[in-house]
Amino acid sequence: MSDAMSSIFGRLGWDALPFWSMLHDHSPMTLINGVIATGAAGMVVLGALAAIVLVSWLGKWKYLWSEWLTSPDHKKIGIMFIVIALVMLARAIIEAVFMRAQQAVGLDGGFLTAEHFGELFTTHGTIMVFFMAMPFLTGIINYVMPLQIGARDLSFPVLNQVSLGLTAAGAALVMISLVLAPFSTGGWTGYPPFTELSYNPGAGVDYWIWAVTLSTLSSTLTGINFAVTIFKKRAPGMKLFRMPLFTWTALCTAILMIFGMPPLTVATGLLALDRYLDFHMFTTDLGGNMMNYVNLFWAFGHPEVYILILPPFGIFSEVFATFSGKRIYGYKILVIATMCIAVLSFTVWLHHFFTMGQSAHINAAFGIATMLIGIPTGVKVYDWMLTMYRGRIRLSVPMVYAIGFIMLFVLGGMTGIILATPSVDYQIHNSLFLVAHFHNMLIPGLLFGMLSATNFWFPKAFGFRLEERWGYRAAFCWIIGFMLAFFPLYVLGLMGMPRRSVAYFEPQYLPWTIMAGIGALVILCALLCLLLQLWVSIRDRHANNVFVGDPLGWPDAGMVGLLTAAGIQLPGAARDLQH
Amino acid sequence: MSQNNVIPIEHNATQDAQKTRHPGLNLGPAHAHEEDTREEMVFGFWVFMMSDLIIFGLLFATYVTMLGGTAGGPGPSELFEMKSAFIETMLLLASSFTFGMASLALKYREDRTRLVFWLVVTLLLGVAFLFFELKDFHTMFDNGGVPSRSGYLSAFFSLVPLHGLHVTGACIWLVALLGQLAVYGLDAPVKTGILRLAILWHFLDIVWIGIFSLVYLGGLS
Amino acid sequence: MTGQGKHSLQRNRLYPLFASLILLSGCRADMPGFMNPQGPIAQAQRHHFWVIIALVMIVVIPVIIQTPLILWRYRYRGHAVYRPKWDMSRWLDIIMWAVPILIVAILGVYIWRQTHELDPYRPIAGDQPPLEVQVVGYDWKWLFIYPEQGIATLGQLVVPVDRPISFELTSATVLQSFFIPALGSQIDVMNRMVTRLHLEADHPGRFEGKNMQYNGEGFHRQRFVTRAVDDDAFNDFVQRTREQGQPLDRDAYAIIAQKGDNRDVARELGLNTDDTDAVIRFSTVPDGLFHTIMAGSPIDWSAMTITPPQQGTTRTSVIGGPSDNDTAPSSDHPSSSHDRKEAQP
Amino acid sequence: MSARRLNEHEARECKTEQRSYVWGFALALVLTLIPFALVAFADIERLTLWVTIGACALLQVVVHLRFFMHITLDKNKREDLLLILFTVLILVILCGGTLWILFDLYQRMLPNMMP
Repeated sequence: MSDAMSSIFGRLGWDALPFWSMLHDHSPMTLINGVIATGAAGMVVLGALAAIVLVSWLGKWKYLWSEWLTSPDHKKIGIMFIVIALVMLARAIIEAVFMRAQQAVGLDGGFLTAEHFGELFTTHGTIMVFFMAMPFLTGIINYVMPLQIGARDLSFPVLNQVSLGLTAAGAALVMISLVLAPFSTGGWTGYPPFTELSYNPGAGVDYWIWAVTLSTLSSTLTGINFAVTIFKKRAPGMKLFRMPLFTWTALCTAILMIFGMPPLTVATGLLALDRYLDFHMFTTDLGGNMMNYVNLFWAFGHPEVYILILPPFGIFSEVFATFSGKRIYGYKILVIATMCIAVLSFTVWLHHFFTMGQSAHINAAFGIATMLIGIPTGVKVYDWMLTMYRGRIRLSVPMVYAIGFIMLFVLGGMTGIILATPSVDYQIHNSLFLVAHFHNMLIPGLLFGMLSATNFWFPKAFGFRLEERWGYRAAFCWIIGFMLAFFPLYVLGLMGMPRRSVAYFEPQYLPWTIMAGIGALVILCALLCLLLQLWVSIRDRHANNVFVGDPLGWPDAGMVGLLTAAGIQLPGAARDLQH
Repeated sequence: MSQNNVIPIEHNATQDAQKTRHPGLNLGPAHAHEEDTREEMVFGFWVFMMSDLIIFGLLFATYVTMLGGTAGGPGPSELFEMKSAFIETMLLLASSFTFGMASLALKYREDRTRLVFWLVVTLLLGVAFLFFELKDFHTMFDNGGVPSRSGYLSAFFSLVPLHGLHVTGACIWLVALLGQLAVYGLDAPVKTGILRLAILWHFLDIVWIGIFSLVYLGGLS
Repeated sequence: MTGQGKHSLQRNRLYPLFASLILLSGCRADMPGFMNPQGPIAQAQRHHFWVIIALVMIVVIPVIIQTPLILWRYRYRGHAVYRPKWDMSRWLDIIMWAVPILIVAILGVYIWRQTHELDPYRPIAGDQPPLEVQVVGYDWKWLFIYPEQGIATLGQLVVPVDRPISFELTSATVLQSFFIPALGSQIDVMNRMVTRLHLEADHPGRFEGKNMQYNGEGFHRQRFVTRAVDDDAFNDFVQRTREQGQPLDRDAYAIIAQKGDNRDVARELGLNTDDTDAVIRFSTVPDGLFHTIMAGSPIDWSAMTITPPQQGTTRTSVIGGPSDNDTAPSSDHPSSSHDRKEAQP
Repeated sequence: MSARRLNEHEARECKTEQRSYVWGFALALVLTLIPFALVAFADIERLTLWVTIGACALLQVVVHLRFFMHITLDKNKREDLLLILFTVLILVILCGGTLWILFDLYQRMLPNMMP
């Protein structure tokens, strides 16, 4: 009996349940953390139950199964990717709020245990990169790109389903870890030897390895699918240099996925071999060498950064052009700049570990290579400004995100150049300055881009517009919340506060952590505004219908380009966009 | 949605259908229709192979960086045998050639007997390769060359058996294709399957060139 | 801190430009970290920081200023000129590429030079030979071994002012990152590997030191105090440690190697632990301890010579007079060496 | 299930291609035998040996690509050639970078890992 149990549950015991320790240890700290963990687990279980009950009540199981879950249609798969991303986004934001709240009261104390805090920053990072950002952009590319090039579907629809399944499985694993056995505390980077069996025998790192590996495989396959689709399935007349910019960035992202994901597969695979088969790749003993893990991880990690940021670049290119009522400035230059960024992104990964002890000439070479990326990126920013120049700018919701992006992104670029300077990086590496920097790139860059795209293309997908008032509120909450939450982290980083620390002992940090905590609350408001926007839009969908008397539907800029390429005249509003 | 009304999707079927428009292996004039629809499949498989190549490349680089990590355990000169490495190399090279013969049989004659013959020969060579490789590993294990012994051996056992696993997968795929051939005959999916498997097979031979040159010959010299 | 270093001229010119950021960073006088540098390395790093900001501002400022201007001028209901087909200007393109390329070229040369100059492995030139310190990172504490003096400390690093310090670092457990923000660079420490770091303090004082790389639940408590003192006080510290510290023997080492922070070690060693800055001093250290830990081989205590306590003259040449800058340790713990309220020399 | 009859043109093409496979096999065989023979029998300096092995391996990869996988300089194969070349570029960057970084790190902090 016990054999059977152990073969099913392995190392899982009763103590894997989040409230188990609370039952045995009644100290206030354990109680608080137990309540939080149990609440999170409860939300997962209740959320799943609620979804099941709702679908049963509506009698939609058959519909859900045959029309969505088994559908190879790229539009539906895209939407399902985005749904996963939004669910995971909500969870990761709540985790972020907990972390900021902890640090706001974390002057030598706080309410979270170090262990719990470790799980929070690990899941937050892992989710945001692998289960929010990647599915979100995969979903949007999935939906929009085939339409823009005039393809009926992706090249390999079944492969697309497989990708969705892999991502969903990984996301499910991260969710299950809330209920059964805690997640890893090794950070989203999972550096060994801390994540090796000898230092971390629990199931947490295994969760991390499996979730990340599934997501990686999914992204590799997605990348292949996208690249082949763009190369082989363009409609006649859709020459490469007529493709909309979003498709161009999708192509570059796909190439980065194809070549950037394998290093992570290697890194996590070897770590798994270390843990399961007693290999010694990254152990401290018997000739293992953890530096190679760091090297491999970032050989993935840096292309990954550009996987995340290129599609938003494309989205913003379309948004700026559309809402300035004007052609995009310097189309060819933007394309060339995108390709430069894509290739250069493979040459800079060492800047994530300047402090590891390599020679100055290696550090300097990679630092300079990093700055080279700043050149095409800077050109892009100016191209967007010149797109608005001499236009007629309408500040719709997607445009508000785009403006927030352009203003904040250049600041992030500046701190990026600072971090790319090895001599300065020795001071701010691993500090909150770094955390502020990459959030400064990813929130205004990736997240604003995705939200902008959602507002921009939602009518195309569902036939009605997203409500604008709550859209504006969400956008402004995002921008203000971002600034409040992350600008203080720059200061904290300059004062030498390490990232990932649950508490601190310097009273000078306190005002800044409190400010960041308030910012996190504003971001939480932004999340609520997004949900309200969705709810209000669905409620009033008939009033916002865009298909009244317009057979071509909502003409996005890409479609216009496509139709023009195909020599088709557009009626009404669409024609305005052509000029 | 709207795009279906306005966009002609399919490639022009007559447009150089007779020519081989896609690179690498291809079907011949007898397969005009498959030639036209198969292009994406084969190109997609090429891209996948290239992604896989990055994995192998990084494992090669890792292997080189771990050469010093023997931790007092056995090194390449104690573990490797020139003879078996040579036999494995020959088997794989021969199998690449026989698969080429199979491709030819498919391309020009559409000759099922000949095709099956060459495929079976290829399969036997592949299985023989796997047999010798496993025997090699067995000898290594007997001589203390287990992956848990040292970082160097871990690197070896993450590189070479991964190639072996690929060959195993390719052999299974080959058996599956033979089964499909028997049941469905030489229809379009089977043809593209054979083409893709051929790419995989030649690709694995290329990876083996790296392994025997770098791991075995480099270690024994 | 008023700067006295070689870069003070440029700094004075640059700082008014960035008044806003300085305002942001609040009260600078007690700001920890390299914005308030206490050594030449940190000072140079702060200088680089501002130089880079100044150069990058050439690209950033126009975006920040012009975007709102464009938004206003070309608003939908405005009457500004509307050129929907304008999408190319050769001159603008040339400027757009040339300016960043130029900036990156300047930055590239600058970075190449500064990176080599501030390489943590590069010794700092000084009149005196550098002080050798060996650092071992544990879960979750730092052990400082002074090989020349034959002593060791835990939780506190005492260094002489104006004398270069040459660190050799390793870790007894996982990856960590050793960092004294006020003095300069951080550097990773890893088991089985030795990294090098060179720092110097040019003002006396107490500075925070920490680990920057997450290594488990005690990570945030893995801190130490760096005390920069003058030569006399340093010699006195050495002398006092030899006399009053306890030997780093097998038992003490076993306690250090366990998981726990400075306070846990102090408690286990039977020292008074009501202080957050628990400081433990060791009068003797087994020879070659650092390299044994680095290699991960078991420490053979019997085969190692223990530096005899209070006979340090054979190993050091810098013992000064008994001038007492350090406060005396509490009398009921003669072997302990808590100095909680040291007078600043 | 008898073989399809080939017309004259096809027969010629088939012959050419068959010959190309044989050529490829022969070349690959030679390029395999050279390094094995050198390691087994010749007594030459190590560096020269390694360079020879590497050169043979590279040549053999080209032979495989050319004769077995039909990657040529033809225009209709350009896409795959570019794909392969791009992959090689990324491989060179990633593997070269890995070796450069790690051996530098070894030299500075882990000398016993130098092979």
